[in-house]
Amino acid sequence: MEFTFTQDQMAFRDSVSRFLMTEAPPELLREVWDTDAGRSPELRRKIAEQGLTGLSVPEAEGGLGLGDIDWALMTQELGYYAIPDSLTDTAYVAAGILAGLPESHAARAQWLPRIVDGSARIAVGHPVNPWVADAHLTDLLLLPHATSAGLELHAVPASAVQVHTERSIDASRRLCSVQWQAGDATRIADEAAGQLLWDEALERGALCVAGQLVGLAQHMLDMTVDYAGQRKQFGKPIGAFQAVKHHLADVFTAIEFAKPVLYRAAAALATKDASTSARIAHAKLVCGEAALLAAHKGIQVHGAMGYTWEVDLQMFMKRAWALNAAWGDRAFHQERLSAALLADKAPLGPGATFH
Amino acid sequence: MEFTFTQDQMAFRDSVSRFLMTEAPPELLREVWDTDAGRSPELRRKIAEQGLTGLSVPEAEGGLGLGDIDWALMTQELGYYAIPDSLTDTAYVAAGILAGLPESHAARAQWLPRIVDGSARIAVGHPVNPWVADAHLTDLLLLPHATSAGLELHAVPASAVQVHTERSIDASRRLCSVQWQAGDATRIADEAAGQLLWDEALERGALCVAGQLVGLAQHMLDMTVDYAGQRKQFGKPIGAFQAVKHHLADVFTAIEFAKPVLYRAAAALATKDASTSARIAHAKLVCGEAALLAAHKGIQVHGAMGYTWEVDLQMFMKRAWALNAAWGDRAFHQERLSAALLADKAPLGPGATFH
Amino acid sequence: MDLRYTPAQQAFRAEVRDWLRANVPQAPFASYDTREGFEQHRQWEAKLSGAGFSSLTWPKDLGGRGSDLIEWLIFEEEYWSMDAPQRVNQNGILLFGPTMMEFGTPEQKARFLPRTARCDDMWAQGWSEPNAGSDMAAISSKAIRDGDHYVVNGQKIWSTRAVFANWLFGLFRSDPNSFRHHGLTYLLVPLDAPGITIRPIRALNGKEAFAEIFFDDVRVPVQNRLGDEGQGWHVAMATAGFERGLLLRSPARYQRTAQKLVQLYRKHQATADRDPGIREAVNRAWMGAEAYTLASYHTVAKLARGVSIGAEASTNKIFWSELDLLLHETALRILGARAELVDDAETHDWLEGFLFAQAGPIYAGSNEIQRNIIAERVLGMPKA
Amino acid sequence: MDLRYTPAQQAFRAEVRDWLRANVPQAPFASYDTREGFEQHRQWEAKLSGAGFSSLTWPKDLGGRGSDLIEWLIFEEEYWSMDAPQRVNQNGILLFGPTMMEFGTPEQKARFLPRTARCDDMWAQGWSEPNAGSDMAAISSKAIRDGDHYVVNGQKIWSTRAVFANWLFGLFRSDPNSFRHHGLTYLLVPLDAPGITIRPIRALNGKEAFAEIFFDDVRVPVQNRLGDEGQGWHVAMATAGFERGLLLRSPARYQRTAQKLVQLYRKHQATADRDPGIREAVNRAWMGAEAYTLASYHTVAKLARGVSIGAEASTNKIFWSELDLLLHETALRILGARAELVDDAETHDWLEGFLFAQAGPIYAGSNEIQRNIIAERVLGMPKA
Repeated sequence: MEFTFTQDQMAFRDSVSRFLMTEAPPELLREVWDTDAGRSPELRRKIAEQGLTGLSVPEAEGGLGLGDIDWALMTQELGYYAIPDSLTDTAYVAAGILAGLPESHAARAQWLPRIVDGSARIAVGHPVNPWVADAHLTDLLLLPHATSAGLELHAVPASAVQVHTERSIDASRRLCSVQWQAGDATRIADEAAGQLLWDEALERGALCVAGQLVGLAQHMLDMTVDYAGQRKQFGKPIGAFQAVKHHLADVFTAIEFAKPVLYRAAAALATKDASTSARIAHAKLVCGEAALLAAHKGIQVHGAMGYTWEVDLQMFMKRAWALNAAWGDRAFHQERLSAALLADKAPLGPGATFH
Repeated sequence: MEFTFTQDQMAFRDSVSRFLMTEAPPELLREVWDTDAGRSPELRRKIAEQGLTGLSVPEAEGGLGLGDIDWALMTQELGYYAIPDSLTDTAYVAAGILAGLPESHAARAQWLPRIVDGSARIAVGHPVNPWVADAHLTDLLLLPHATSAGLELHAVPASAVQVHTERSIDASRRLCSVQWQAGDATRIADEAAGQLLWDEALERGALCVAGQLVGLAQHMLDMTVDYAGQRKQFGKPIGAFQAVKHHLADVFTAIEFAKPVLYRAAAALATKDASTSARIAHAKLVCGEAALLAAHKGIQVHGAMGYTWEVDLQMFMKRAWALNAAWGDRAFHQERLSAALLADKAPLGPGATFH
Repeated sequence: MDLRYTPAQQAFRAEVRDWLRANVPQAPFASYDTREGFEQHRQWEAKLSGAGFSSLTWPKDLGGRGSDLIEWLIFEEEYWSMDAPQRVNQNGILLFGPTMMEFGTPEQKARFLPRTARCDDMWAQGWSEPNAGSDMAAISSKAIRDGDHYVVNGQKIWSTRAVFANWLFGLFRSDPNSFRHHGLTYLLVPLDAPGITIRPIRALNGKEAFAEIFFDDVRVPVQNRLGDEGQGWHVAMATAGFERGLLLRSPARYQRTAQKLVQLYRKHQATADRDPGIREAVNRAWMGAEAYTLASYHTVAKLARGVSIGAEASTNKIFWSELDLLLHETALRILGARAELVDDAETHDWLEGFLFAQAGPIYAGSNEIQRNIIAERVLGMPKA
Repeated sequence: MDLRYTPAQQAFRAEVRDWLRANVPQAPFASYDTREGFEQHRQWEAKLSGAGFSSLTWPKDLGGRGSDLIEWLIFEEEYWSMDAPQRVNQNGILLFGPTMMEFGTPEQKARFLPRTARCDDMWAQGWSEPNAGSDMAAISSKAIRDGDHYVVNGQKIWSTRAVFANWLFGLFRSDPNSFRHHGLTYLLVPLDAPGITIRPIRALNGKEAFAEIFFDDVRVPVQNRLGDEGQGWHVAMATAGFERGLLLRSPARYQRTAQKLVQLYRKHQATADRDPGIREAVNRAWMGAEAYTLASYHTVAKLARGVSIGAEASTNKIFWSELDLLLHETALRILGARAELVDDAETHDWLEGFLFAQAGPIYAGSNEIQRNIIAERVLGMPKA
């Protein structure tokens, strides 16, 4: 029983953090916000060079063969630096779907190596999301087709879809409605296999967003702590006022108690634990709350500065507000959690945490 | 349109407050807690001498002929001094029921003058309350008897009932289960008339508790302000710490915004407004919240002292916790409020407040 | 306690309603934080003014209607019920006007008040400075007397819609050796004066809702001074009290939002109820809007009886700003994944309102400051 | 990350479970805040001690079992699952024992530790004083050296169950001219010594849960001093760190309560759901208990890796104390009007737990102090 990360995992996290601090500063994020396409091919190339796009692609297909537990650290860093959706959708969610296909499946050989080398973007259209993120500049779309027996999985080239893009409050998000035609040529898994893959993709997508939310919360807290230490009012730094201290302490506490929940959820997904859906619902709810609290207290401590476009806080707040309802809104996850708690013989009490 | 009290009403309120400050200090309340019967005949006599027991008894029957709006002030004072239930049940709720009987009804002549002169205690057994308060030392009980057409109203002498008393966390409360036999001799209103009287009694009982809750909140705030001004920690009064200031300000704000809701509810009841049940539910909910908040912040500011039996705060906290679920718990009033808000063509928007 | 409107009040309500029905524009205006939208709103406000509804509580001879606060509450109820446009001349009507009425010379009143009432002049505020946010007494912009003029140098910030205004009122330090509240002077400055630079500040919603204003040797004639030299703090604070705060945020605004929230919940109840907290939040939001309304009517009645009002300005500020957040957060919870869509017809107003609500707990004295005020001035707690 | 218990851990769990099944008393004890109940609990604790489960993490040769923190978590899970009695020797095991192990002389260890492990000696705390609540450095009770003794005068307060204890450990000012943390000495005082008066303090629930202790020329032998004279603060703080806080409130306690809350909600769901916030509160409470557990396992794993632990003591204190309130408040909301009944079988434990939970945010450093600590020591905010 050892519920923490290895030194290698922590070192990897630190190196990712340093890399993104240098390569993906808020100024780059502002550029992304202002462009139409909204993505930086240059950044994606550098990320691929670091091996990050191949994090969970099996070693046989050129990746690092890591899994959900590693992504629980990775997604926090991606959230901290507000890296846009296309990276995680491609390298984590889509890679997970494709790696779930039989080993001989042609789609694996076709796409997994291209995820690793950063040459392909893949958009994922799970039914829980009303729109497909980043469908406007993707190479491939993984899309569901509902039959009475379940959800088929289709791999659709970008050339075969029509895309309409909606604007989000988070200007780094690119939400698309997609028109397409399901057919034998696009189907890569039938209802039975497809349903399992889509179910797992939901958990992975929700976990991915949970990790980013807690990373966003940490970044907003750090920015707010910096501001409170520098900004003076009534002759002293505002961080000397007890009300400001308590705002900051509340955010810190929320983050500290969200992270272990995230890690337990990632471990559940990695081991296909029966409690996975409840644990991921739990993680999504508390990581979202930490992010909303960090935004609320962050703007309160920043005062009018936090209400401006030019102070970076706003970009992180908006991403937190948007992601909080992505891959299942609060209602969706509350309902999943309730179902698990209220089931007959639900394993709830002491000793059930790791069984 | 004048949504406030007259100078006469305010002066009356002030005189009641001064009277109770002198005659019903916390030491008396402690005595009441420690006795079996739990009531002070001496205090009741003095209250009757002030004319307070006859507040809402019609002038023809020897009372002051005032109504719910005056009680909205009066109940706050009774709450502030934590006057036990038998007074309000007798002088407000039971008096209201009896005064709702036809003018020629014998029960009026028999009981209303005795309410005025303080010689009778009357207990009220509304179905919303699982127990009858103060049934152990009452002269008369007003009890419901359900038929398929509604609730009959029965007036039952104390000698005809069997009473078992339960202990409450608020040791000034005396909650009784009552065994009795409905019969022609006890019935004073049939199902049709009785149902109306019981419905109105519910609103009056809930309003009465709401007023007491806001009075309790005010008393707890006052005690806490006194304590914060005197108690020193780290070399200064704890009231100089911003966290303590904000605790106190939150309670003050909750009280200030609960009172007008209470007054509007009282006016609705007095004029038999169609919105009465929603307004009384609203008042009960927010007055209860103000009281719970005052208790929570009160003990926090008092520190360990607030956790002791010997500091008076505990008596007021416990009474607030108990009354918060009397005459309909939060669930009961939330449901009533929801029903009103979600009804078709519910008058909700601007301009509907006084229509 | 008499909760019936008088016949005169009923007639007033009917008049307002008829006029609004006939005049409220059908097509929505552009945002008043854009130049186009500002001009649309200014013209609408001028039209309101022509009917006597703009500066409702001003005396009739100064361009108002002489209404009491009950009439004001009635007007607001009808106005918000109709979803009529945002009001764009509040700086002039609520902040500048009453101060001018109290401290202006007859010449100043004649010169400024009618033009303000008619929206010929639109006013920006000049209070905050980069290093004096909630601590207004830390103002350092200078106005040094030079003959018949003051020479103004310095910088103001967070001036709402100053990009579109043509006049500014504000406080400047006329005694360079003074501290805190002393040595400040209240000046009226035309924004086209030489030496003024206005730099717009984009708000959370991307609109240029504020501006930073730089003064570089701006010469302001002495006759543009309101009140005596060095008495600026007194002038600014005299009318900064409760009534201004009351008028700034009418309860009808929140009642209308609460009504729409209930409607939104009813429409989406099947999906909303999966989140068990939503219905409670809807109840709470409606109760809050109603409580704020009742507290306003209660306060107005007490004011009419001559009762002096103390902490209500601070409790009101805390209450409406937190209510506004609750209203919009609850709506976005109901809307779920759609809540992030900027252009969605159902989402749009809720999302804009949510962004706007973020400012509530911050501006006009942060809620932390308001809580300090309640604890110190009302409850008698010692200063730290 | 390896979330499987080792075979040794599984065997330990099985052993604990078997022993508890065979030994946990069937009939409930009286409250340990009464003399009768205290004695029942003391005897039970002695029985636990005999099986090595009382001072679980102490070394074997000092009467413990030498367990690591994972075994402690496992033990607590089994213990709370069984609704076994409250633990009455925590002062001795968690506060006194580790300090004695670090600072005691061999003679002192031999004299005190075995008796403490066996519950022959029961310890009261002597920290707080009437004018030194959360500010422990304001201690003014004196212990003045007189030959081979210290002469103790003064007053201690909030000493839990001191009415029933026979020994007290605490801090006293040995240098009457010293200030704050300096000049304090850590003494062990037999509570039957001449000059000691113990006045019980009734708590919220009416029980004599605390005492005030008066010292009137009490002579304490020098060999009862722990550590050096004047070094009392250092001695007291050295083991006041995180691990003690962790052991004080095991996560299993809250998981058990959360489990019962879910059961209570299921039983009363039809009436509870009329209050739309209850189900959300139940979800939130369960999530909180689970998060506290996960955070504890995570911290234990980091400690085992030698990672130094910083603010967790403060965040833990805030988290469990607010969670405990939420758990009990939610249960009372479900119980509605019955929640006030002291003797009701279903209500009783929830109501007692609710009263007890009121102390959580106050004692062992109020939550306001904990938030200051987090902001200042972890986030680097300046002191006021």
